[in-house]
Amino acid sequence: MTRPTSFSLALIGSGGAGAISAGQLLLAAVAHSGLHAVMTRAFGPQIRGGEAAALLRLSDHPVECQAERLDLLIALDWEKSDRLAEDLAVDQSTVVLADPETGAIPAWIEKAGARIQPLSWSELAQGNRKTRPNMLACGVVAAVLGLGPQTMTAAAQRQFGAKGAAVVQTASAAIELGRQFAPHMDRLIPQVENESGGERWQITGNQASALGAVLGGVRFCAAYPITPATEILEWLAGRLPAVGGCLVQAEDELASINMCLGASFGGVPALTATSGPGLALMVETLGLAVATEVPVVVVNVMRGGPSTGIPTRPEQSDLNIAIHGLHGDAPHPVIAPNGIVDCLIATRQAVVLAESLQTPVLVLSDQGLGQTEAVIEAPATEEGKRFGELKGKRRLWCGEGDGDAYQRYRDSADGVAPMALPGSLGGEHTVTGLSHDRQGRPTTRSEEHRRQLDKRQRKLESFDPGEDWATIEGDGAMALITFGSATAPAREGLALLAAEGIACRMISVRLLSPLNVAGLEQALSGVDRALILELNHQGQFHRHLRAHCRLPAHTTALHRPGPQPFRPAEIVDAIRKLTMESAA
Amino acid sequence: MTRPTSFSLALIGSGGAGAISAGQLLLAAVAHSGLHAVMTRAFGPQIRGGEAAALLRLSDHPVECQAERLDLLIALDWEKSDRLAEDLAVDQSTVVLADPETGAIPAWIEKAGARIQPLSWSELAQGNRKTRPNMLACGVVAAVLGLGPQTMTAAAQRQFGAKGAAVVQTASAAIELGRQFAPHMDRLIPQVENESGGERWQITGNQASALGAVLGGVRFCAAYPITPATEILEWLAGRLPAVGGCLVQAEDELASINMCLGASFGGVPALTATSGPGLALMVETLGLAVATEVPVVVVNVMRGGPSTGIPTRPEQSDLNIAIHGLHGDAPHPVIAPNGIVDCLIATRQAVVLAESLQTPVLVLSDQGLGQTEAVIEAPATEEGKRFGELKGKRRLWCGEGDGDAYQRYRDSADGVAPMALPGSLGGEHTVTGLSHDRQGRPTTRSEEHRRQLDKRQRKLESFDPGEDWATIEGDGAMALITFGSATAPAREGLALLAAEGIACRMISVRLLSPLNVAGLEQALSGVDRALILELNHQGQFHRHLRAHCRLPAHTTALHRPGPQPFRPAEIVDAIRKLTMESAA
Amino acid sequence: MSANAPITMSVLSARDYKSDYKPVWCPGCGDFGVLNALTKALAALKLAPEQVALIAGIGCSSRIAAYTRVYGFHGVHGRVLPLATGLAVARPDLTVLAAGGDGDGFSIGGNHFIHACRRNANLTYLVMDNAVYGMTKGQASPTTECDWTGSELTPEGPHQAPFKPLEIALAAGAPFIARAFANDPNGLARLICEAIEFPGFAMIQILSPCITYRPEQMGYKKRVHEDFQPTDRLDQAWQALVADDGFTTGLLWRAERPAYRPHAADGDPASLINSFRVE
Amino acid sequence: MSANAPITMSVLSARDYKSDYKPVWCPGCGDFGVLNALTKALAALKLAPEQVALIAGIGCSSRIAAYTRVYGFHGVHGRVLPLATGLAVARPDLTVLAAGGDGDGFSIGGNHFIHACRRNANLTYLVMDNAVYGMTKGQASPTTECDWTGSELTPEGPHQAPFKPLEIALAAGAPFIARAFANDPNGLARLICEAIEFPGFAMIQILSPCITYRPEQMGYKKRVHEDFQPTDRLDQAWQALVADDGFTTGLLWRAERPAYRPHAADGDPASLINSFRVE
Ligand SMILES: Cc1ncc(C[n+]2csc(CCOP(=O)(O)OP(=O)(O)O)c2C)c(N)n1
Ligand SMILES: Cc1ncc(C[n+]2csc(CCOP(=O)(O)OP(=O)(O)O)c2C)c(N)n1
Ligand code: SF4
Ligand code: SF4
Ligand SMILES: [Mg+2]
Ligand SMILES: [Mg+2]
Repeated sequence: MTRPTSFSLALIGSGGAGAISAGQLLLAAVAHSGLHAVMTRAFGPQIRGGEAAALLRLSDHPVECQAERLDLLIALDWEKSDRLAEDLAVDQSTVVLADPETGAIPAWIEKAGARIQPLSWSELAQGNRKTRPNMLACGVVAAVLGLGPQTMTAAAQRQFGAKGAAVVQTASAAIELGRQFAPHMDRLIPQVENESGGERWQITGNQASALGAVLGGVRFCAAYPITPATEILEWLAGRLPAVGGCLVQAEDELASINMCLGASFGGVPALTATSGPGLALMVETLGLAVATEVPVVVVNVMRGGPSTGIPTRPEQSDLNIAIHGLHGDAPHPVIAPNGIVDCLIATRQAVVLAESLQTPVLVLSDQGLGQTEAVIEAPATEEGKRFGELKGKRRLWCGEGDGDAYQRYRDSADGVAPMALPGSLGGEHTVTGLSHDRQGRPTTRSEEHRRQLDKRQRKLESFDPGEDWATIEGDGAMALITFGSATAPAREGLALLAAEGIACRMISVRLLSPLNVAGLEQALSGVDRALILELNHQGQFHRHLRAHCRLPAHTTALHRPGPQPFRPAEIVDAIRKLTMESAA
Repeated sequence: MTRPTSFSLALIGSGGAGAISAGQLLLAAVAHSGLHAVMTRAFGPQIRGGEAAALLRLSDHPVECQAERLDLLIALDWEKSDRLAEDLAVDQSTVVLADPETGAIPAWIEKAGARIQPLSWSELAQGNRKTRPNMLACGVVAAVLGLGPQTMTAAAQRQFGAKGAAVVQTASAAIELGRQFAPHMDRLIPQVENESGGERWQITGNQASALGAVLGGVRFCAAYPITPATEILEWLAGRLPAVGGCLVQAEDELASINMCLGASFGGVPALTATSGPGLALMVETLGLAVATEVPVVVVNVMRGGPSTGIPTRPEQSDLNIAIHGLHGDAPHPVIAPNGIVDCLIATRQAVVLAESLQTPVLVLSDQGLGQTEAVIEAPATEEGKRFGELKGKRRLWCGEGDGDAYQRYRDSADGVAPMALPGSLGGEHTVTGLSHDRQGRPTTRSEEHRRQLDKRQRKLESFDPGEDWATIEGDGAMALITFGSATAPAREGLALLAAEGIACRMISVRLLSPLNVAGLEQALSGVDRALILELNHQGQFHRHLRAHCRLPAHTTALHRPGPQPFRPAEIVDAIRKLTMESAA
Repeated sequence: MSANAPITMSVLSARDYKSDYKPVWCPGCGDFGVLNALTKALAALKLAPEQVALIAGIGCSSRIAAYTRVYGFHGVHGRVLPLATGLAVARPDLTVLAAGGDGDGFSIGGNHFIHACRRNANLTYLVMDNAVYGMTKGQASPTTECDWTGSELTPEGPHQAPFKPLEIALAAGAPFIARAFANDPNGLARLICEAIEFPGFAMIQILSPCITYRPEQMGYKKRVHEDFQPTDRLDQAWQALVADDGFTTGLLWRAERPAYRPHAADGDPASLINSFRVE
Repeated sequence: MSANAPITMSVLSARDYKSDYKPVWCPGCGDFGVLNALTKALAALKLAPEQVALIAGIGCSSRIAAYTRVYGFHGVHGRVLPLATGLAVARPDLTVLAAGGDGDGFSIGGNHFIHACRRNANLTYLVMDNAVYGMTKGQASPTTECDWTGSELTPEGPHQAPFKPLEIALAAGAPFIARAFANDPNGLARLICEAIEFPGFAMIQILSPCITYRPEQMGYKKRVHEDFQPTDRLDQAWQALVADDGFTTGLLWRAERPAYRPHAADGDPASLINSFRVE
């Protein structure tokens, strides 16, 4: 295997300068060229017109997180760029291109000792006033990466096609002018190869979740917008009607989750998406879904917390509420996708789990996955992974069998009882959030109360999660245990260590609850040191693991809050430390 | 120490028969006599007019839970009494008094082999049609217990005084008629001694919480009724105005918690009370209270869950949501009172903690504490226990010191910064649930985000919980670790074992979060076997302990759902088993 | 439309729409009247029980779901309307009914009430209004008189302007608004039939006495008067409400407005992938 | 009353009521006009900044709290009114203002709006209505026209009757109801002064254009017309609202109603113990 090469660049500019738009065009071009790529965005606090940065990383191998440092930074201007300083990992080998006319180089760039190369947008434009610096910058990058005119025109078409041929034409012309300026990069540039291995997609994690929902069978969504989950809802709003479903905009999250429950009670698989504050408003009704055994899926795209927190940035701090946020004994599955493609798979699996087990299921995504756009190899969509043998179809009652009266909550080996849907003659029954007996009648008797608690617990314990409870990679006497968006930087950190001869296996847990304790303990066999990695302040995942599993005697935890995602170097350092500690 | 004697009786009857009213009268009489007592109620599902039971236990020592079995059961009638079968621990030495005219003895009573003694209410009444069986039953009990006519008349006065002298008179006459029938009880009856050791109170756990709130300084309450917490709110509604405070009835729990926050932002200590479903609606705003550092106390009186569950019965299944139900990293103290008197102390301590640390605090009570009425020795109310050195007064900003601009979230050693209240000139500032800097200005910078998370964590870690984090009793190489309402039956079970020579220490944790890990580990020194006891299905407390502490290698858990509280025998059995297991 | 749903074998009587659970209601509670009227209406409309769903919230009144022999959902407090809306939108073939109390619908659930009026999904909402929280033992509800001192929670009375369900419904855009009396089962049944047949959101405020916590409501019988004249002119409706004493019954407002019903095509989900493909 | 609160040293100008934080608002956003009018009003009333509290929800508009130099609370989405009510009731000496958007106040916060109208605590509520969710990038709000197709979330339009804030407020019993235009800072400032001085719940719907997601709202300037005549007669108010095109401005309704203010005595907490003592 050849060592993956990757290249990182950022385009920044103030409101209206078009940094993001240029970034998207480049992403499309790169996708077209056959490379893999990932793009994240960073904004200042303004609603619109504030400073913005498009961070692009491209590679000849799949890549799902930003790199340690920037190879290239192009400033369309420097206005208020200070607020993005944290997002831009400039160091002394970063090449910085900027037009001195747009302002002085910020102190933090000077301080980093970056290799500043001045250019002049107006000169490059050759006097053409229609020529925008952001498109010129695309041309500069095209030159650096060796992206040909055809590729760039196709990308411009994708980006601006809807605005008419003239716009595409102007953009393409600017891009070609930009090519004149090709800074020298003494840095390995990934090879552009037009023969891609297979079909490629350009997709965000949120889009992937939405697609996974539809492929899983979701045909109803009730929505209340919230950053960074809104794109899931917006995508579904436009697509569900085309496949026989619909989306209702609700007045709040209390309404959206209840609408979903109503639709699902009617037999229509339902999902909603939200983020921390919205999830907090849904927990009462999620408890009702547990008690009444009505399937529903909630995709919670985490952002910085607590409270309103940092809505536009990643953090993995909703694990506690996702697993434990319901009152009473209300166990339910929680799945965390650990990559952008996995947003599709995990969300589909969540629908499968919900429908098969008649339970609410939470998908714990985060802003770092949801709002990152990547160029990826097309995942398998026809069949897709499911947990173990689960069929993903709801077990329905069809009128036969039950002897006397229909028992909605009949006890059974796997804890799942056939559901009679409205419309089925003879299956009429009333479900309730009150403690109930097998027929669903309210009761206060210990025996009935306990029977239903046992039955619902059994559902979660008796399905076989197969291989899908975690992604396990590598080997060694050390293990890194993580979940969600921390997985990509972890993987990259471990690859760097492997290259140095330091072996460490990675266990990225996908099924956060119920934990596959036996599976995890087996995956840890032969491991004597572990690092638990998560992007939150309290170490919520670590506590959760401790509560349920035996962890290696020497277990340390690397947990810190967002809003900056982990960088591979942090992982490398932590594992190195772990090696030394246990040597001592 | 003489062995405590206790006597248990139940009065049951259908709607209107007055079983509860008779129970209350007896409780008052017993209180007057200088004994200790506890009374719980059990109802059928009807709103009103359904079957009801008053369960009374009296003792010459403090007592806070019902006993293993009933000594005496008096049936005013048997209508639908089947639904209360679980609540009535009838066995072969239980004396059952019933009038054959009111129906046949139920099968479950026959089956238990109880000693049935028929009587005739109409004969006892001597033809007086105004004489009600429930008052006759009080007379029977008075005869059994040796409660004199004066005591009974005083109790009748307390119970019916408001309805006029004639009612009191009729009741007293009926009681005296009832005395004619004194069944033989071959059972030790606690000695009635009119000289009590000191002042006695008759109070429920909910009333104790409400009183504790006021004594702690609460002057604002916003309320939305919910079983079994409503009595706290109703008590406060009637009392707060008398001490310069007020209660607002809110439209829902979202409003009640926000009103509390608003009042507290204004400097007025605020509290609300609710139960599971209501708490679920408050978690978003509790996160805001954490982030903005505005003190507020929520008393959550647990009931059977999940969802609507069993509103009128006890369970300890809201521990998860209480500790982990907030999104983001939002640590906050959670205190569980472990007795009826402790509802007062713990609620007052919660106010002290909230005000001292500028944080929301949850009190985790339950139906078994809240709605049980007890006759107790008057607790210390003047000073009362506080956590360590905490003053219970909010640290206020008074205009001096801060140098330049006032910093609401100035970093400090103990994590607490002086609060400027509206009205203080120069302290004007805006608090926000967004991640913020020391001045309270929104920020997305990692450093500021983390500083405030650290600061808020430090508040919880740097106060000294003193002795009050747990109630620790007894000694031995075994430990029982529990919390809340499970404490009383645990204490009783351990006393039975101690009498047999089996030693086991009890650690009843009051400060559930943050756990005093060092304290607990120290309390466990010398312990090699532990039993964790809690009234819920999942073993939530056990998981929580595991997540944070090293527990003895041989630790077992006894956790089961409600709605029946633990009986001492269950604990005796579990500890016996533990003794044997570790011997093996 | 729901009224055209398949009819089971023989003609059913009102009793056939009742389940065999014994209500927990106090003897004499107005809610019995509502149960009677509702089952009469279902029988009169010859609706197949399995084609009907009755969604309820939490409260004494909300227990009604389990007492009917149709599909029922006894949800959480205050969320009956979104629950019913989700079902009605996802399953337009069903007859969807929602029911609950004044606390459930106007206190904790007030927001959903307004938005359900605006949204106009095809469902019928029966509010069993007793101006009290029965289930939690007698606190003031939004419709309670501002000087009612019967609850320990508001010993001096709620001191708030009572919530006016019909005014709010009209202001919020509900197309079908009526008031009825629980102890007039025939009149109520007729109104329920009309509401069910109405293609959109139809709401009926039902004065339903709570004999336990508001015994004085037994006097409602003398106070109600069936004087509403149905109209679809806003000015007339507001005039009627300005003159209303809270006991006028009948259909107040019936307006033509297309019901909320998202349309759906029948495409292939796999085609949705195309937009992500990079050519 | 709040207007009698102590006045600081010298007379303050509107600018003195602004903080030094730069608003995150888009250039041209109507909310700047509201900030200007509000600070003008505070200056005109000579209110001491420390005696004023501005409570806000979540949304672009709700950011206003931090832009004023008074005590501020930027709460969670939709809960501005209970937060403000708690403060107003607990601290009757303060001037309490509440502010937020149409999404915050009428969508997620709609229930609190009705109940605040009913309750009539002494506070002023400014709703900055741009008929869109600005902060989350342009979805339909309750006040959005039912055929507006500008959001991907409702590509065919929201298809719901728009929420009518003044109608709802009147139906819910609010005693002071007005509408204003953000880009008429003087007119708005006058109304805010009147609202603050009003002893009870005063609400102003402020048409405040969102230049980014509803650029067509720049045309509001031409559509507004100050034609409301203040009244305290219900029939007149309803008539005015039946005739309203959504752009009539001014004070619509002002009624005398005692503000909600629980009375409090000054007893000794220890005396509360007595009722538990067993003699
Ligand atoms: C979230 C939540 N809060 C509070 C309650 C307690 N509760 C149950 S029913 C009820 C009020 C019922 O009043 P209403 O809807 O008028 O019904 P009624 O009993 O009068 O028929 C309340 C407050 C609850 N179940 N859930
Ligand atoms: C519980 C919750 N749900 C959703 C959101 C996301 N959110 C933030 S602001 C907003 C809407 C704001 O609209 P509006 O109140 O009209 O304010 P504007 O931005 O238009 O001024 C939403 C839905 C949130 N912060 N919290
Ligand atoms: S308490 Fe009132 S509302 Fe509830 S069942 Fe009894 S009479 Fe009916
Ligand atoms: S998005 Fe609209 S409402 Fe928000 S600041 Fe910009 S113009 Fe104002
Ligand atoms: Mg009611
Ligand atoms: Mg808006």
